[in-house]
Amino acid sequence: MDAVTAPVREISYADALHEAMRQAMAADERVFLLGEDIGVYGGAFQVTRDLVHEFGEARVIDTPIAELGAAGIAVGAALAGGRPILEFQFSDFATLAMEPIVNQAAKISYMLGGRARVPLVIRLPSGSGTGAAAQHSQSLEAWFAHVPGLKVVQPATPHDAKGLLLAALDDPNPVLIFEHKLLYKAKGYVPEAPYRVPIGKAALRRPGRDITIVATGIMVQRALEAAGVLAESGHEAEVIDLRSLRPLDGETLIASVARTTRLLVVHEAVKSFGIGAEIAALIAESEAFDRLDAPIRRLGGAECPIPYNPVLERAAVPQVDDIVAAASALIERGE
Amino acid sequence: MDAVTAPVREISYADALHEAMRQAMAADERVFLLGEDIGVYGGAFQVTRDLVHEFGEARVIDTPIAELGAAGIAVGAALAGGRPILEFQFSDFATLAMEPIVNQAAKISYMLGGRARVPLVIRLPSGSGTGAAAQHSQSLEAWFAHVPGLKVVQPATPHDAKGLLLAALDDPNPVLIFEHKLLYKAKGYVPEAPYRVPIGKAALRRPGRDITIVATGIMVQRALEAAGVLAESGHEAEVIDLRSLRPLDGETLIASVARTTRLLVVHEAVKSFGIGAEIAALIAESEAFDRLDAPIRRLGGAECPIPYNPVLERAAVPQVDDIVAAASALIERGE
Amino acid sequence: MDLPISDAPPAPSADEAGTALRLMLLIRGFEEAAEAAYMRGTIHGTMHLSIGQEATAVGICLGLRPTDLITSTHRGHGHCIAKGADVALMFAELSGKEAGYCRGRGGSMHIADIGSGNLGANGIVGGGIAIATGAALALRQQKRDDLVVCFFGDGASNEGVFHEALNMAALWKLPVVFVCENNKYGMSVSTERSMAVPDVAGRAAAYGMASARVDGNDVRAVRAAAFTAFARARAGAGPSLIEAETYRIRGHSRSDRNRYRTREEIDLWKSRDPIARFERHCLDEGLLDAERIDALRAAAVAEIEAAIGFADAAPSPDPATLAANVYAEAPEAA
Amino acid sequence: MDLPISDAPPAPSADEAGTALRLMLLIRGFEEAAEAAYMRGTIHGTMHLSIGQEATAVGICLGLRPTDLITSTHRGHGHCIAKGADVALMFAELSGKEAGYCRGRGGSMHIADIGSGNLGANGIVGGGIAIATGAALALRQQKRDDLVVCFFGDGASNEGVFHEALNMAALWKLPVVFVCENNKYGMSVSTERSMAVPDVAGRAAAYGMASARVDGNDVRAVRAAAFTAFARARAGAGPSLIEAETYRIRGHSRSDRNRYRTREEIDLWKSRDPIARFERHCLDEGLLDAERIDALRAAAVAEIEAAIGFADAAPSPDPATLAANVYAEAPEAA
Ligand SMILES: Cc1ncc(C[n+]2csc(CCOP(=O)(O)OP(=O)(O)O)c2C)c(N)n1
Ligand SMILES: Cc1ncc(C[n+]2csc(CCOP(=O)(O)OP(=O)(O)O)c2C)c(N)n1
Ligand SMILES: [Mg+2]
Ligand SMILES: [Mg+2]
Repeated sequence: MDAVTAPVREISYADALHEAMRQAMAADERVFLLGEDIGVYGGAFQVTRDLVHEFGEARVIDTPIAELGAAGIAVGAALAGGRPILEFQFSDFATLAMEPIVNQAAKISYMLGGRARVPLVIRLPSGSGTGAAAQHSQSLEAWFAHVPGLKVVQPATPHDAKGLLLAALDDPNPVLIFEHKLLYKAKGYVPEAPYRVPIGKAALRRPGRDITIVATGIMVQRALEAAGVLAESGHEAEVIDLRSLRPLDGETLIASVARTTRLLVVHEAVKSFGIGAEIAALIAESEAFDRLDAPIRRLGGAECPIPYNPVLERAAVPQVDDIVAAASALIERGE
Repeated sequence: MDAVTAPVREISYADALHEAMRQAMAADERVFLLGEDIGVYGGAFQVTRDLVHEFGEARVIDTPIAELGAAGIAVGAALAGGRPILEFQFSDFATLAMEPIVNQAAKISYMLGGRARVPLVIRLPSGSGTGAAAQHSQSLEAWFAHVPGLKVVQPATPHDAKGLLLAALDDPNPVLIFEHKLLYKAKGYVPEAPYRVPIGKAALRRPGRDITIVATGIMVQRALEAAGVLAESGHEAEVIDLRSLRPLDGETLIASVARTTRLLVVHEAVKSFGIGAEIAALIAESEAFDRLDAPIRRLGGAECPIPYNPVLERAAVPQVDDIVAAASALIERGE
Repeated sequence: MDLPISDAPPAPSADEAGTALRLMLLIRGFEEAAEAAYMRGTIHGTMHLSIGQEATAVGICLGLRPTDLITSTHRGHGHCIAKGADVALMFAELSGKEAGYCRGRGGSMHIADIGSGNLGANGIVGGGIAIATGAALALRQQKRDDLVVCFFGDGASNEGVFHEALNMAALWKLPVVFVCENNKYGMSVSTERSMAVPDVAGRAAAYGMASARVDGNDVRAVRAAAFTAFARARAGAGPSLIEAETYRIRGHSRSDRNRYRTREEIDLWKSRDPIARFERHCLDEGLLDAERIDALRAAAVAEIEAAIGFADAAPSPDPATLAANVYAEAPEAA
Repeated sequence: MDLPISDAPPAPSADEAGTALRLMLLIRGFEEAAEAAYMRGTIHGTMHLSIGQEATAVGICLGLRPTDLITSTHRGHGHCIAKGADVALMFAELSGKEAGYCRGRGGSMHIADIGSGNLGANGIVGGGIAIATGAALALRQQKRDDLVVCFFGDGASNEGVFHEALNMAALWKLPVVFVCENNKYGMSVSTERSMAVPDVAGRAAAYGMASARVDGNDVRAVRAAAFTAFARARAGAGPSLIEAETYRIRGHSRSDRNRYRTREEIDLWKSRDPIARFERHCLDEGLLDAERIDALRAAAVAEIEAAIGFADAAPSPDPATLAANVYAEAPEAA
């Protein structure tokens, strides 16, 4: 809510991440950055720009193009007392580094009986909309949310981008931050002083009584726009920004759906076996099940890779009018 | 059903896979095997034993320990007209090869506008129960089921192991076969002559009217045992073996649940964000939703890595009594 | 083991010289036109231009047969043209049109022309290295004496797949030739800052593989190294690694601010332009005269203009076909 | 670049020789006891024994400080003991007991002893290579002059992570020493069938890294190479690669049928037993006398027997704690 009501210093999502890293590096010399072209180049999305000039090449490390090795190095550094922030240039490239993330970082604390920890932060620019085609546009967050030992967040606002990144740095566990590329330029209220947004808590972005729309990442903005349109026809949609996928804030979701009696989940990732499935299942298993006045509905990416052609690309992921249509159908069906 | 009613030549799951590969290699010289220790050693689970003696080292290729390269090589060979069958020694090691599987094999047909195809079969021994601990016991099938362009099957019987492997070899797309290690020694009816089991069709293993239990892999056997126990207290459970995760046989599932009005999904993989979530969501979105007399219930792996200690290991995944308890609760609740 | 360039090919004939120059001019023209179209807004997304690197793509592909295969990279327009693609269908692809090589689904980073033996560009750095190796394995299984050329960059040589695939290619003596276009940078990171050794060719020793380092801006030097490597591959003597030293004149992609290199360095390399250099050679050696060269230039310009016209006029894909070709149909069905 | 063994260490003192022999005997005793317990059924799952390779683990760890770190492998019992772990807590771990180093959650493939600087065995071949490199980066950031030793096998040197991590370690001159235990096989595949070159040490040249190939069954030769590599690492001169030639006497794991090697080969290597060999040396040089050696043997036997007794008597984990330690608690909270 703060993003709506608080006094205003508006900066972009990219600047919020930049500020969080800058403040963390100034406060804790163990914190350092590892990634491709994050130094003089400033990162493919300019999120780390100039940090190398302020903190030097020893703490803003351009790696060779070697995602598997870089991720393993980040795990080892964290294990030995460092506080690495690893940037994948595109989340798609994490497909080269699943081994150290999933077999090592996620499991070391457990496999060693709690005698070691891997405080590692991984930043993953993801999503479509840039015309970069199938290998630079994926939304793979569901893979990581399926892995015990990892924490997974998906900030939808500049405020949460900063607060979740700082919270991730405090966390003694590996935390993955999925950042949607189209959000980097989005502006919003961001307090200058460091603050934390708790990992594992969803945010109520708009209260409503007729339907609960649960959205993540870029879809939060679209869901809010859709809620505005729905309001014109007298339908009050409640919009919840999931923020954290693992741990998942089941309480908030169940309470909301029990109240509104309808659920629409919206994410950009491919619909089938996506995170919307877990949310739908969670509700279908919960006490909210008996309160449902309509079937649950999911909107997700089309069952295809992201195409290059911009018209097709847009058609491959949910848009505002898709959300409006799906929500209206559920509300009417329930009436 | 065939596994139950047909005449009997009973062989093991491992032998069924072996026979399928042997018949395919004899029938089509383009078919070859690629993997670690699949030659003289016969594969970690002896599934490829002796094939190198029959077909030679040119068609049963021991790779160095290099999963990423081997998977990429398999993709390239398939693209250029070969018919590789790639064996990962443990499915956990596919974490090193997500890039060629997900970015290349799954997307090439689409990215190239249908002008190329990748007929690739990948075998992945998976699951827990062998005391091999966290890095040799995972069930990661949900990751692949989330990727358009891939097909994913999980045979639960020797009959389906052979039939699905032969169907996968006929398929012009990449097909992943998840084989549970504890099933390799399981015996069942397997016709000697080559046959195909269609990819994308679930199998009704036991008809029943009170509840639908959807299970995969090793859990199918446990679900059938649970159904036997339930029958003693007069509860008739219908057991469906999913067999194929992508494509998913929604029709069969929806029809069954609409009839029984109750759904229990059981898999070994970690429960949250697992394949059970997709099945629960599919039903919660379907016309069967209105027929449900009880909330949907999922049983899956505990939210932790697989531990080494055998008692803990057993406790980490659903067992027969867990299934009986969950099903009974749903049935009573509905009554 | 050094690749013996002793048994080099005969010097290019006038015809071959004409072909080489024509292709280099066509690549240069294509890149400049694509850049202009991007500015105009008729091409979106991003693109990686190979201006200044034309001699490598052409010098390698001159010695290839139509039935030989190549795997290309994100910087692949030159490879695609050199292997024999139609620039009109390429421009249509970059314009996202249904008539494009990938029906507008792939774009610059996934452009491919299976018909002329190009298995495709790749959005993943190093993504083509193992694919090329596997294709070579398939060719050998098919008892063909064709080979596969694998293009990749200096940055890609730091990826693990380079190590895994080159080891297997050498171990199994596969008919594949690895061609590293060393343009000094992987995006913003110079080879000095990304590699613990001065050159990529030296890494071939870790696989007992023959290698050579050549001037990538000299189409004749590249052609000579390729000639030897191809002969070895076709004879079953195994893979080779050719490192071609060249330079990318433009930024890495459309969003590059060149913060990591100097104007002087760029100007120095501009003075080594591979096209001007080869033209000079052809004139000096009397291989081609000025009129012929002018005619080739004019033809390239005309071909590119026709390509742009074709692409602009071509229809976009029908959104109803969004999910077409996610899965290939069974040959039976097809 | 060859690792200069010129500035080798002084010959081991009687004390050091005693320590070396004690550790090798303890490792041998542990492996044999673990094997027997597996047969008895008190240890389940699988295990990878290092019988015959004791001299490498010991020769390397002799020169390490308690504050130095190591990353180990699936064949890691020897590394763990040589770095200073308590065999009782190790045996308890292999027995799946709460008192084990990993509270029975890790077992043989994940055994670790953070206290003595062992960051852990690894179930993933090559899984420790980048972790060791990253740990070395952290040590340097902490301005410590400690170093990290990374153990891995010949088979692991074919994994891409070997290439990526060694390149970065050399590029950044990190205090890490890569120790390849070349026992001729990666499971069933010989180095001749898995590597296109005869040795792993030669691959260091691809990273401009110093390297040495030593007799891994000669604890003194291993110790000497380590001495030089450690001095370089602590002095900031960068990483080294030591290849120790040795042999695995037992099968790869409990399920190995030895189909891929000959009895003769195994017998040949049995005749090169590193323990018998070092005992002979100590007697010849008068470093240790027969009584001392017998005493060390007896002590090792007693220590192992005590360990087995401890492990057998120790309680199993409480099933209610199944999901404990999946996540570490915040230091604040802890
Ligand atoms: C696996 C992977 N990592 C990073 C990137 C982002 N990226 C695209 S091109 C490039 C530089 C590649 O350098 P090089 O291999 O030398 O080729 P060049 O661009 O110089 O032609 C990078 C880092 C990518 N596409 N794929
Ligand atoms: C990534 C990965 N691939 C394969 C395996 C299966 N595996 C375990 S040990 C081993 C052989 C390793 O050989 P080497 O590195 O030489 O070590 P050694 O066993 O000889 O000590 C294999 C293939 C694994 N554990 N991890
Ligand atoms: Mg480059
Ligand atoms: Mg070995």
